[in-house]
Amino acid sequence: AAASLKTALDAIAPGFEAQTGQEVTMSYASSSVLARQIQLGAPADLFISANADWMNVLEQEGLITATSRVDLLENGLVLIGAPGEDSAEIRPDFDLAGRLDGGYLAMGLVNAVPAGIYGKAALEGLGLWDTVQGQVAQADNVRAALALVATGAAPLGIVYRSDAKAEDRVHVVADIPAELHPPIIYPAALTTSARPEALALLTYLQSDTAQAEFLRQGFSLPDG
Amino acid sequence: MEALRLSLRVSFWATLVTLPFGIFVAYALARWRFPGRQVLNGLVHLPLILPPVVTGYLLLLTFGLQGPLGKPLAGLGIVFAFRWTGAALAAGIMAFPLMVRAIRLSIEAVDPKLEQAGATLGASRLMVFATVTLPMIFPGVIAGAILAFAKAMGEFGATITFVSNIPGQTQTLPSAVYAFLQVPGGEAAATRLVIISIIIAMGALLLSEYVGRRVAERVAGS
Amino acid sequence: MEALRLSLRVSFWATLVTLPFGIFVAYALARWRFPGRQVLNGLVHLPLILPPVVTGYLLLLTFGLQGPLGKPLAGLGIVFAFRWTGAALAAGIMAFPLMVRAIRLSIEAVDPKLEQAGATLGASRLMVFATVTLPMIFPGVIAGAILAFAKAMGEFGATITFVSNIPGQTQTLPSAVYAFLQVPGGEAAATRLVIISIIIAMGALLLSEYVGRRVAERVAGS
Amino acid sequence: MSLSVRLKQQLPGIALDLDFDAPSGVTVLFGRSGSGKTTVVNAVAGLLRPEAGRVAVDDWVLFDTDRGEWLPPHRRRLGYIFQEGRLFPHLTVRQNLNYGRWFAPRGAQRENPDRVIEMLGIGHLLDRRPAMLSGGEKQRVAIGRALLASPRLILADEPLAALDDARKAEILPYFERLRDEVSVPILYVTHSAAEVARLATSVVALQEGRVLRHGPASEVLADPSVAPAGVRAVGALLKVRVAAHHKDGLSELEAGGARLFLPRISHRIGEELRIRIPAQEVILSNKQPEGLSALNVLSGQVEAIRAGEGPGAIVSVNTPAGVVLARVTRRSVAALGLEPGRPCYAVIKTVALAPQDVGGRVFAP
Amino acid sequence: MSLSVRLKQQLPGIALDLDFDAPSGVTVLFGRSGSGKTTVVNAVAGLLRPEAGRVAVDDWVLFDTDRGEWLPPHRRRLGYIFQEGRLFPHLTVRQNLNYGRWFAPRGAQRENPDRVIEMLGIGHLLDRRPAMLSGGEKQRVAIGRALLASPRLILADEPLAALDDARKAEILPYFERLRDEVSVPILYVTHSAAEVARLATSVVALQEGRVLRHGPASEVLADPSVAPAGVRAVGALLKVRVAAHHKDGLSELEAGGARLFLPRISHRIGEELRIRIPAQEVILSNKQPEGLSALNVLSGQVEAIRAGEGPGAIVSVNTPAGVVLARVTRRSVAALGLEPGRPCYAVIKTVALAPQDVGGRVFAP
Ligand SMILES: Nc1ncnc2c1ncn2[C@@H]1O[C@H](COP(=O)(O)OP(=O)(O)OP(=O)(O)O)[C@@H](O)[C@H]1O
Ligand SMILES: Nc1ncnc2c1ncn2[C@@H]1O[C@H](COP(=O)(O)OP(=O)(O)OP(=O)(O)O)[C@@H](O)[C@H]1O
Ligand SMILES: [Mg+2]
Ligand SMILES: [Mg+2]
Repeated sequence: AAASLKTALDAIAPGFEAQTGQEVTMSYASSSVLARQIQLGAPADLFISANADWMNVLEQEGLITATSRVDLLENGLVLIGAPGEDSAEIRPDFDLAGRLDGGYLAMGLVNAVPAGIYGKAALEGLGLWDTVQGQVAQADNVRAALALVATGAAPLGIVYRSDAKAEDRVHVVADIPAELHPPIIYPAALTTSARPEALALLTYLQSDTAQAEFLRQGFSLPDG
Repeated sequence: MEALRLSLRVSFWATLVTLPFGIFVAYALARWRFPGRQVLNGLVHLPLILPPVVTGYLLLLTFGLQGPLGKPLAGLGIVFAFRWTGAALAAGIMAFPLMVRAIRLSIEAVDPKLEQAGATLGASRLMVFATVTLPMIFPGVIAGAILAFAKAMGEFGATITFVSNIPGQTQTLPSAVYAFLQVPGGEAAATRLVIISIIIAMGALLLSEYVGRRVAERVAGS
Repeated sequence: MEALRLSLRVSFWATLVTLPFGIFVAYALARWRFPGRQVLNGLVHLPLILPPVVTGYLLLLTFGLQGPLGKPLAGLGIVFAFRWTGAALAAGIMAFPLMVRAIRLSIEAVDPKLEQAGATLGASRLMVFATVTLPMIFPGVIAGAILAFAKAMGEFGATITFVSNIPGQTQTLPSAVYAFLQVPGGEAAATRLVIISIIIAMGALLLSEYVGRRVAERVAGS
Repeated sequence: MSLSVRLKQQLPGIALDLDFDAPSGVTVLFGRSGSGKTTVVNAVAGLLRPEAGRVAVDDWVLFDTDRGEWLPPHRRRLGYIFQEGRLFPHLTVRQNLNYGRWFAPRGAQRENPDRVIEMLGIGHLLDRRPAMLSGGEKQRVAIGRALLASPRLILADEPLAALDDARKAEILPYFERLRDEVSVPILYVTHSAAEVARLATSVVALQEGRVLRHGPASEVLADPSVAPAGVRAVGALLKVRVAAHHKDGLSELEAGGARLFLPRISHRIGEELRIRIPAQEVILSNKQPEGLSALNVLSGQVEAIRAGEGPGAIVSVNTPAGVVLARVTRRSVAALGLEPGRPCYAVIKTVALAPQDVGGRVFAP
Repeated sequence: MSLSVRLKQQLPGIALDLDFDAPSGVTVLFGRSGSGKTTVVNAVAGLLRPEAGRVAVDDWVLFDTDRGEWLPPHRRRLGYIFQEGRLFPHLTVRQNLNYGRWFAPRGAQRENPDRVIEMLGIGHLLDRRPAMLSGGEKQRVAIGRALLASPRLILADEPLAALDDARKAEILPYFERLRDEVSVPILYVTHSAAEVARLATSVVALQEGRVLRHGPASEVLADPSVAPAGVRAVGALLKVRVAAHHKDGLSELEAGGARLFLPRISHRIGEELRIRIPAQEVILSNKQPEGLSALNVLSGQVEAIRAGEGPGAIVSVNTPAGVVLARVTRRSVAALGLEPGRPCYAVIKTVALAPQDVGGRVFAP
């Protein structure tokens, strides 16, 4: 599963194991790494990606059972800042550059890491991208971007809501409206070589117990 | 802690198994002139230059279940993919340049006149190596091994790319740290792991220093 | 290619600036006995043992704009955060243990009797170092520098964590490779970059071998 | 067993080009610093591969560039005592001494280690490492290491240079024994005339990489034009037989009917020896000398007078004991009216014939 | 300038505990292998920090453990010729030679490099590196390096051991000149009696880390009970003046009215010298000898007879030139009826007084 799901899945898995007596083995890494491993024959049963792209690739290559694919979770983006930072509302006239005051805006890699891609899309949607483009510090993942803000290296950053929630040293300055960027979806699917028990797990992840845990961690559920 | 035990096992075997190769390659690079010497030299350094992710990916391509080496080896019952052996392979390959460099430097510092003296006393090339060169480069071998071990303990990029991050199989300490760092609130757990790995590595380091110094003193006298 | 130029600059400066420290620390570890020697030794090896991300994070905490060292240094106009200097700092620190080990091994191989001879001829400790020890460890210094350079060229985890990835400022070759690898279909571009970095590093390697051998030959005669 | 050496090798300093056959026994390489002695020894040892040449002990060919033969050093069964020690720093003295024994073939004739250790006086050093030895101690261990390797060929490059006279006097007999009893060929480099006189079966004098003079020790040493180690080395070698040991600490030797006295030596009565009489030590007289402290007077006839450089001349005197050389001034030659055919007496101090100059058993040189 | 040394140091092999004051000039350390010579030299150089002791040249204190003084080696202005060379392998011969000069203070009295290079015969090696030199060449470069460092104190540990006699004869005068003209104190280790006789102002004989005998060279050498380098070293030192140079290549010396002839020496007429007459080389006679090739006859009286070990005895003869020692057999002592007070003649071969035994200018030893 994508590494960002670790806390949630670690909390959910014991429930599943208790219920079914099956043992679950988790492997957390970045979606791209996992996808490549599956391409090269990794003995995985269930793949939960942090974005749709890699899942699409696997689906095209026939490595996952297309029918089992579900959009398991959704997430949102937030603009974060240091604890004292005033809250604001994201609008096209939002003076992001002014707020940065020469500092950097921490994001994921804007053309590689999903949170970065989505964040860039949102800023472009607002017409703010051009004003801050030169001041974006791109981290290799969302947690690193978060750390930049948390340590005060960057005054503001754009990260997932689920990440912002767990960090005391940052403060959510504004939610970024979901319509500004493509939906942030965590698709899950069974691989073609999956053992039958994997389906039970996938089902369990969509159960109420599991979803309550996801919500507690700051994820949201896809509509429908 | 499972990740710790695994990391130790992976690093230990990675170091132990690569050591003979490391010594051999270092000796070849230091003492022999042969065509392709520079190619070998470059190859050995490759894992140092490449981003670990790339190394891991290349390993995956080569030693993966479908890889040109992975497949026949799997037929022989030697499977690297998604096993701890794969983690050891990745760690060993990543650590190899460090090991070779250290040992090679030591070999170059051994006076060939002593090796000649061994030969005049009837020792064949192999015996000269075993009785003169090897004991004299012992500090270098220790240094190489400890560098390799430390590197193996810290190796992450190639490992996770090659054999993923499977608890009990391939989740080494650094992978576990990575996993903890990826999620909100995992810092405390990550810190704990980091401290453990520091303690272990420092222990190994001190031990190696101690052994190395004992040997050096024995040789230098006083 | 901008990332390439940057990577070269970062690696070059990282190697050059750390070299004097590396030599000094290696000398201290090899020749002096002082309290805290083992602590220093451990500290030097730390970046090797720690996952790069952790090193990067520690750097961020220390040398970040708000960090205990970063803040006063910024007051002096020395800013690491989000600058290529920061990338060089990260690369230098990551490469430091490799450099120190190689140089230290060489120093330990220098016969103190020659240093004594220098002293009897009127050379102070510093002059003995400059005229006897340093020239004699030249191959080790070269080896250390090349290891460090290669490592710096390949360094990624600590760099991106510390100074992020700002095109033109801190986007080194490995960061670029990483970015390409994250998106489906980026392999071709990544491969191109990897090949470039291999060529560069091999070039440096060959050059260092050549220089090292020339020096060794000059010393050994024939 | 004879050693034959032919070498051609271009070095930065000199062009080595030499060829000599040495009979059984000790072949001494003699020559000034930088004349190529060590290079020759290294070529024989196989540490240097000469451009052209051949080295053989009898018909055991060590290498032959013409026939493309090459025996690697470890197959040559050597006992090489290096000019610079080359002890293994990581081994104790005992391990250094045993090193060659590990590799000696099973059937090899073995020296008794205790005997060698005792002779070298290194018994108290066995557990030390070379770094903790003095210069002379190192050299003695190096000698022991070579001797204990059961060598079939001994190469000794100034083995005794770092040692005091007393120690030398203890070790020299050992080389003599090797030469005489074990009959291992020995190639021996030295600058010391005393060592040459005592050990050498034949002498090869080198000069700038070439053989200046080569022949039996007695001939080369008697030739003042060579005098490779300076004029002091000139002297005659006489074959003698031990005739008696006297109570007052003197031994009596017999040579062609003539008697010679010298301080007590340990050889048995009847044993044949050779003895060196340095030209330096011989006084000539044209009358039978009287009232002199010198006990040895040999009567004979002047055979030849060769003027050397400087004010000196070498007078060879034919005595019943053999030809004796005397180094005197030209002024004395004139004063005594010496000329070929004239009878004269050679006076030799008893103590001038110290045991140092007494060699081992006699071989046809 | 006098050198005073007091040392205490426990080594694995031996306990060093010695104390000597050496007058201006050359102090020779003498003693068997492993007796502690190099250790003493290292302590003077500051390469070893003894447990207790004091070393000073006049009132220039190099170290003094009581007063806690310690001058680091590089401040001691040394010219140390090591027993094992220790050339810098990464520097050429020329750079090795110049090394000490880089660090010598500006005002220091400088040797002329060309002169030193010529004396050592290393002019053709200047651009080589030590690895390409022969053993003796290395040693010569090491000597040059030490001499060219403008030292205020020279430490020489068997500097000439690896050299041939001819080369030694070229280098020894240089040390004499340093002793006499430049008056640099020299601490000199050697096993060679000829070097002792020639250079030594005073001799310190060591045995197992202790001073066995210490005093002016003439005394220590004349004492057969010490004979640190074996009996052959015993001899007398006479003060002489150069009286004339003769056409036939001989030089005439005058000592207390007596005349001595020896092969031509280069010293000027009127110059005062000292000359060693090895006891070995002296023949005694109870009549004025006639018809002998030996040109030097000194008449005198027997002063004392000391029986040595073995069959020999040392007879000291009081002559106008000074006390001369003769080593003869006890049998001869009896035959000639020698006893204290008896007149007798000391016969010395001309050539036995080779230039090697002629020292430099005379100092009060
Ligand atoms: N580094 C050392 N550590 C311990 N013992 C030593 C060391 N060097 C020498 N010794 C011992 O101290 C004693 C004196 O050694 P030293 O080198 O002073 O002798 P030396 O008189 O110079 O002898 P040589 O004529 O053989 O050079 C010897 O018994 C030797 O074994
Ligand atoms: N490794 C080398 N490379 C080049 N030239 C060398 C080398 N070793 C020695 N030489 C030169 O070759 C010549 C002969 O050297 P060699 O060592 O045989 O002399 P040697 O007779 O043993 O002298 P010594 O009595 O000084 O030891 C010398 O002129 C020396 O400078
Ligand atoms: Mg030689
Ligand atoms: Mg010594």
